[in-house]
Amino acid sequence: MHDAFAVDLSRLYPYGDTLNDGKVQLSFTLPVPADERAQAAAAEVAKNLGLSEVMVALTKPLDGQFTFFVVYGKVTVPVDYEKIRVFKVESKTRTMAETDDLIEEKIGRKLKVIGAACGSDAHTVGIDAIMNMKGYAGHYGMERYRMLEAINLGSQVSAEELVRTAISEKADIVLVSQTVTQKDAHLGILTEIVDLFEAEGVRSDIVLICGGARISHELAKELGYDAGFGPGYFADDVATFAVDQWLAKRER
Amino acid sequence: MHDAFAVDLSRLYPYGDTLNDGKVQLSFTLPVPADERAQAAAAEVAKNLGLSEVMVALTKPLDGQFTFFVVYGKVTVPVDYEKIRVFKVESKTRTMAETDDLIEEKIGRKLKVIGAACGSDAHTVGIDAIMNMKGYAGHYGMERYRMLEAINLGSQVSAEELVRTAISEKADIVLVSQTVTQKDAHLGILTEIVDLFEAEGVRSDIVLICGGARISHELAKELGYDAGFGPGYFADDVATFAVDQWLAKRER
Amino acid sequence: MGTLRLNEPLIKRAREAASVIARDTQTFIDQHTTVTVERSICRLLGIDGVDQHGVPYPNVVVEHLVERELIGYGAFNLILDAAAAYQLTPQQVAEGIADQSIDLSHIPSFDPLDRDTKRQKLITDAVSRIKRNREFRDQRVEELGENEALVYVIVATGNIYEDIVQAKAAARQGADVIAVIRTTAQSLLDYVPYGATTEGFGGTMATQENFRLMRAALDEVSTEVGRYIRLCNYCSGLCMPEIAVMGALERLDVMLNDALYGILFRDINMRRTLIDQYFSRMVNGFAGIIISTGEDNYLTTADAFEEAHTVFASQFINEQFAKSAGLPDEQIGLGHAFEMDPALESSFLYEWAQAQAVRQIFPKAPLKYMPPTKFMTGDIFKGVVQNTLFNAVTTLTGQRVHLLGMLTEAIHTPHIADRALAIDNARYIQTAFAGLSSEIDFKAGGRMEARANEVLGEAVTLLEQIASEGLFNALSRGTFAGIKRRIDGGKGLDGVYLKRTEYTNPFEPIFSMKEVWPHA
Amino acid sequence: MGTLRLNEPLIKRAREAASVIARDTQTFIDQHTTVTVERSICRLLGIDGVDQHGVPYPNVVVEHLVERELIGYGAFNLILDAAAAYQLTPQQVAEGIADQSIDLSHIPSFDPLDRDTKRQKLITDAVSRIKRNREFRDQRVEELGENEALVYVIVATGNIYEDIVQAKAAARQGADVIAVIRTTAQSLLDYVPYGATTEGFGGTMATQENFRLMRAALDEVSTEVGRYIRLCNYCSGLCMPEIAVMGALERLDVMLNDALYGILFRDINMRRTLIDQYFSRMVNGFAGIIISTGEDNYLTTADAFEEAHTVFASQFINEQFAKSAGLPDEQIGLGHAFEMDPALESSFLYEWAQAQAVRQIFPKAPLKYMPPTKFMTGDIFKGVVQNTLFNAVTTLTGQRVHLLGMLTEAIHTPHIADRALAIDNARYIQTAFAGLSSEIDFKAGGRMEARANEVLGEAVTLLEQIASEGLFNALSRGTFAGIKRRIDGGKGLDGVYLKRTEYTNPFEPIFSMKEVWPHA
Ligand code: B12
Ligand code: B12
Ligand SMILES: Cc1ncc(COP(=O)(O)O)c(C=O)c1O
Ligand SMILES: Cc1ncc(COP(=O)(O)O)c(C=O)c1O
Repeated sequence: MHDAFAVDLSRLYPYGDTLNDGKVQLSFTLPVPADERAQAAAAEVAKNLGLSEVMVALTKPLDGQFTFFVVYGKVTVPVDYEKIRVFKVESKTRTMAETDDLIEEKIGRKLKVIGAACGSDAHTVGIDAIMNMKGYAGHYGMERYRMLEAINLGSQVSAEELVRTAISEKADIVLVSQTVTQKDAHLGILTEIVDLFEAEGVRSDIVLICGGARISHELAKELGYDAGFGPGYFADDVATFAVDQWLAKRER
Repeated sequence: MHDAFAVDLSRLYPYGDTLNDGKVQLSFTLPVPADERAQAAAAEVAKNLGLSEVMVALTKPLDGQFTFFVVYGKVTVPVDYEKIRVFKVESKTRTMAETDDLIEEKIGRKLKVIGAACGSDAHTVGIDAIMNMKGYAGHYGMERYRMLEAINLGSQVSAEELVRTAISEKADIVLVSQTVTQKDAHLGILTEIVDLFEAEGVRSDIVLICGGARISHELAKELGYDAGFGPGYFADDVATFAVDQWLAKRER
Repeated sequence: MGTLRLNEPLIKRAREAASVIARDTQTFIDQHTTVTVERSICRLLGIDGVDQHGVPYPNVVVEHLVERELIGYGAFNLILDAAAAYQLTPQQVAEGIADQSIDLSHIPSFDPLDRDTKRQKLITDAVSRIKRNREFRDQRVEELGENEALVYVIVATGNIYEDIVQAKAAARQGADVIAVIRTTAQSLLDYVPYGATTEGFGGTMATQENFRLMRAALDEVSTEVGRYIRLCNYCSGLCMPEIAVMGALERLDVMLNDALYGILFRDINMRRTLIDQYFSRMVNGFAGIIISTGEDNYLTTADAFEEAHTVFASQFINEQFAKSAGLPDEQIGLGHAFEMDPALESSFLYEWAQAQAVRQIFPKAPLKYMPPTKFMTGDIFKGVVQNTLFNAVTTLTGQRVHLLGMLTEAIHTPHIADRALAIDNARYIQTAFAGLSSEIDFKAGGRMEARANEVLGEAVTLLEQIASEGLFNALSRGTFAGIKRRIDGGKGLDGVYLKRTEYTNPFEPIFSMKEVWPHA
Repeated sequence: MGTLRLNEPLIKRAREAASVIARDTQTFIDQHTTVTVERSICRLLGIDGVDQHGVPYPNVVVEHLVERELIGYGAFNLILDAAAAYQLTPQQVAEGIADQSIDLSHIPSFDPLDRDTKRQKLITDAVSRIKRNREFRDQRVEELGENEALVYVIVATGNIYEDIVQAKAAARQGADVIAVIRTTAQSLLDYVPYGATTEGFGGTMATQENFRLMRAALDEVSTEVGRYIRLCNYCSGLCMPEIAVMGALERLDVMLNDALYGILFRDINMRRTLIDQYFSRMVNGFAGIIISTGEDNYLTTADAFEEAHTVFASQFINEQFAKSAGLPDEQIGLGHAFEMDPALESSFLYEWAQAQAVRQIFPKAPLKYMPPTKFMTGDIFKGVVQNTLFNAVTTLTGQRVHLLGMLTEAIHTPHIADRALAIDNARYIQTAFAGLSSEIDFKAGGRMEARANEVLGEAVTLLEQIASEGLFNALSRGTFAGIKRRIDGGKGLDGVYLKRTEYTNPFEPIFSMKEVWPHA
């Protein structure tokens, strides 16, 4: 795979300028004044992380009470890359036309999609990217799909409102966007939505998907969603997965 | 010492935006293609360092075979700052006038200083900063001292030449600058100089000091120098230490 | 300084259209009051604190008025009546309402002369406290001096005490303005929380005590660093005017206050917001507080290149609303932002042209220029480049309030070092670029001029259309940031009430400088 | 593009003085040869490899000539005589000298006609190999195209194989020129090491095999990325002309080659260097290699603001020396740098003015512009800002060879990601600034013009003084970078020899284009 050397994937190290040199860069602040002692403390932070060849490249006073450091060091514990299993959405993305044709052929009617930024979250750009006609970064949104009927409820939508609307509109697919994750702000609302769908007894009728800048597929599955999409995914990826999942649900 | 909270110095953690949140930033490259698996491997590198709440903020393909990551995480092992003892040059820096007066009064003659960038090192800006009349960053160099006679041999000076000149000129203080430290390029020449002075039996007659961007006092002492000065030190610091040391040697 | 040759007649038309828009809306505003306007009057009268259920007394009083359908008379009148009748302070009146010992629909008779004295005293107390704050600020700025461009950073830990640590650190590093970001969704609360707070998501509660603590900390550090450090918070959401009052009482210096932000970005009912912003701006104006408007938000939502004209249009509207609330140009801090996609060819030209045009169109405004946020990513190193370019444009065009970009914008609210690095970046550019703008002329008829005039032309078209259809209709069509809001949709419409003819708010004429106080 | 109104008469005077300086020195140069010039001729004749003691055959031959005091005749003559006498190839002659079977002071008689044929063939072989390389390069550039500004990065791992990995990665990320930095102090070796090497300090050995390996790798990646990727190395130190020959044979594209660098920064004897650079530049010129000069080094050593005029002065001198070696303007890549202290007020103005002036004074030169290094610190985030400003000036002034700054400059030779981040930074600026320089005029009579003309004036004064005292004396006074060098001091003077009247170097007239080859 590599030009000039064979990487041992079972013992993978960071690469600075030499295979397996393990070099990493670190920066952090300590709440102590900038002096030799602070610098030594910074080196110790790095050593406690198991780094060797620690070099404190910057010791910068912030305000007299805090000191900022840039540190370089060498990772000594390898990663077994071969053993890494990732949670990822496995479908191979279809184009809009392909998905539309598939729905037409296999389902024969439009699927209804309902989406919103929920709870106190007012970040709409992410959900708009997935749903709006014009899409994002050159990727059209679901409103442009011939065989999807996309309803975007906007932002700050409560769990009750979302679930109520999904039920009354007989949604096939529900999309939940969460952007604010500071202090785990997203966990409560995401859980609440799943619980409400369960309580209403409709969880298994719908494909339930969440997304956002700091949402991973792994986390989504854990919380009871069918999938989770972070940055770099667009309507086509989401539609592909959602339709596959819808069909799979019908099989069962 | 702090405005609003008491830092527990025996259990010191990095500070992101909350006391003891332990937040650090990390960046490194792995020699694998950028995908979910690489990202998981990056998270594992961070976890292997003992970091918790690991967040891979950037997974950036470099050339198809390498991937660059920016990661944030939380340090969980504190540093006992109270126990940290640092090697540092203890003298309180005198001004040029103070040092000159001290030499005049206590020694009654000019001290002779010889300096050079040694071995294959051609970086002169550091030694010039300490020695040249005009100094560096607003700090005058030793040539401006009334009671120092400063001879700057320039760069690429071999150990033999330095030692020979120091002896023939009857130097009181010898300054060695080393800038290139890649692959420990500096260790050989620094050791050779000490060994030669020892072999000539004059080590104890001179104050021997080294310096450079990546030279610490700790390292200098280890190698047999009286002191080591890194960035942020200027002629006044070095002269203060050197004269004190010279006087201390005479006592003995 | 090099200038762009802008199409002056277009600028004139834009201002005229905006003034029509503001005037039309004003008719509606003048007829109404809201729960929070009335609560803000309670606060001006010294009503503060919470009852045994934790409900703020201003809410207790105004809910009482609403229940009894008395709100159309204005809280001021009724509180004063009760104060005169019971010989109580407004605070005691509020407490009486809370423990149900007082019912404002049944106030005993009182001595009208005594009421007048009380009236005079209550107004004087409130007004002079705010005046004193203003004078104190002016004096400190005079004594300590200030930077030409005000470097503005945010703190947002959620914990006011932690915020203070970071705010002081930032001031020592060189910041001039500290903005305490509010916790997510506080703006949807129809009350203002009380006391010092230590928990928040992506920001800290705006409470009067938090304002006080931070202002005190900044006063301390101002003396230490020898610069007057300004404090900023958000005059927005369902409690706009109350927060304006809190800011006036606690000597905040800058407040975000936008006529349209709450409607578009918090789905607050448009009627409610427009009424609220009117009184809140009067308070801001009288308190000598610089307001900042939120046009930057359009560009974080819609495309910054394509929607540039909506920024101009909204700035003209915000300007006119501010003027009708009595704000002088020097306090109207119109907002704009550096938010074009870094992948866009020649983006720097367009950003520079836009920032320069705004500078020229609103020459006296203490413009607030916002850094890149939307296209910031986890690539913190690229983020530094984006911020550097932003700092360059800010410095080249002499923006007054220079809001700093954080290299970790896409990741978390700023860590202490993020802020320090941002300040270093900005100060470095200010030093390196010192004097540069006077060395540069824009090519006559070049791309930068063409771009600025084109955007201006689009803004005029938009403004004239809004003027003809009315602001409410325009907002319901999705004019700004592509967001559509129904006239009777959104939060807070139930807090809007028609004024009765007996309605009084004695602070309005004073704050809007239509009346001189104390009366001669 | 906006231009500075420079004082044209001053530019003229500067060129005249520089040409006097070069002409005076040329007299001395023409009378002498050096060991490395002779070794480079050996290499042109195909002598390569090392003897059993690891000594390169070119050194074996030339030491033999020195010992026998034959070097004044020129290696070419004697090798050819021996080749004719023994009917051997030059390589075999060298091997014969090594095993002592041949002594060039006792060459048997030979057929002069045969010698002539051999002469013709050996010259043709060498010249046509170099010509083919040049044509191949031209063709590939034609086929693949190239960027206007050549983004230049270094690799410096010490291990040629690791260098290759990184060079290819850099090309894929967008680099146009890859420079392989040499290991510390190779320049002080009076021989060129042999074969592929895997160890070095802060750089990799310059060997012919390393050149070949890297060139092959870059050819591969050129096809892959659809751009011709240039290879650069250092034509400097005690083996300048030999390395030039190696570069010509292995199709390097850019070589650092400065008339004064070795004297000032490696303490190589000035006579030695000036002779060596002359022939090395002829080789570079004929091979179609762009040379880069090292004025940037003055600014890393002395203060960039105060010593700016020494850069101009040295550029004029380097230009004249290059011209006398037959280099066309299009291959004279004069160097300069962005090295002012970031703490200096208005530094960006001065840097921009200087870079713009250099661009205008040497309009055809493929200028090499060097990034900030000296004031880079362990603050890698500030480093990104410094590099961004540098990239801005580079782009605004249309520099041809855009050497990228590394955020870790103060720490280590670049890691793979450092380079990628640098390329991203540069490409971002190129995109964002596209077209900007045509939108900007410099204020007539402003600070930038004044600064450029002032520095130019100082340069003229300096050049005229050097012209009057002679270059050797000027160097011994510490004219450049504050470094003083004695005329007979430094390394390598013992390798300088007077030419005898019989001396021949048949490549000189061909490489300097004074003679057309093959002869009609
Ligand atoms: C734009 C923006 C705003 C705008 C929002 C405008 C709007 N109409 O959306 C405004 C200015 C209003 C705003 C306000 C706030 N913001 Co904000 N904001 C941002 C910003 C700059 C960009 C976000 C964005 O639009 N990205 C572009 C979109 C396309 O990316 P995306 O959301 O990741 O979406 C992609 C994927 O994630 C996925 N996806 C997203 N949703 C979904 C849903 C589904 C179902 C699927 C399948 C996929 C999917 O698809 C998209 C395309 O690939 C970020 C910083 C940054 N650069 O990331 C901060 C940021 C998100 N904001 C933040 C904060 C704290 C706030 C506030 C809370 C601040 C405050 N205290 O006032 C407020 C309050 C908002 C609220 N109540 O929620 C923080 C969040 C910190 C954290 N980790 O929690 C950030 C990171 C900034 C920071 N560093 O502090 N913000
Ligand atoms: C300027 C410079 C050069 C100039 C030197 C010009 C000159 N006349 O000195 C030139 C261009 C010639 C050069 C060449 C090389 N350089 Co260089 N260079 C630098 C650079 C940019 C700045 C160094 C500097 O002058 N700093 C300013 C001075 C004032 O700081 P300082 O030396 O730390 O000195 C202070 C203290 O340390 C102390 N001090 C220093 N010496 C002494 C001595 C005593 C006795 C005392 C008491 C105190 C003291 O006092 C000073 C004031 O506080 C650094 C990168 C950087 N920004 O640091 C690279 C750098 C040092 N160079 C480097 C390299 C690799 C080289 C080369 C080997 C590259 C090559 N392969 O060709 C060559 C070879 C040089 C050789 N043979 O030694 C590397 C070293 C990597 C490493 N960790 O080993 C660096 C870090 C760049 C990099 N990232 O690759 N370089
Ligand atoms: C004009 C304006 N007001 C207020 C806010 C703060 O939002 P909230 O009202 O939700 O606290 C912002 C945020 O960016 C803003 O731009
Ligand atoms: C013109 C020039 N030549 C050569 C070099 C390389 O140095 P050395 O000759 O020691 O390899 C440099 C380094 O910066 C340079 O600028």
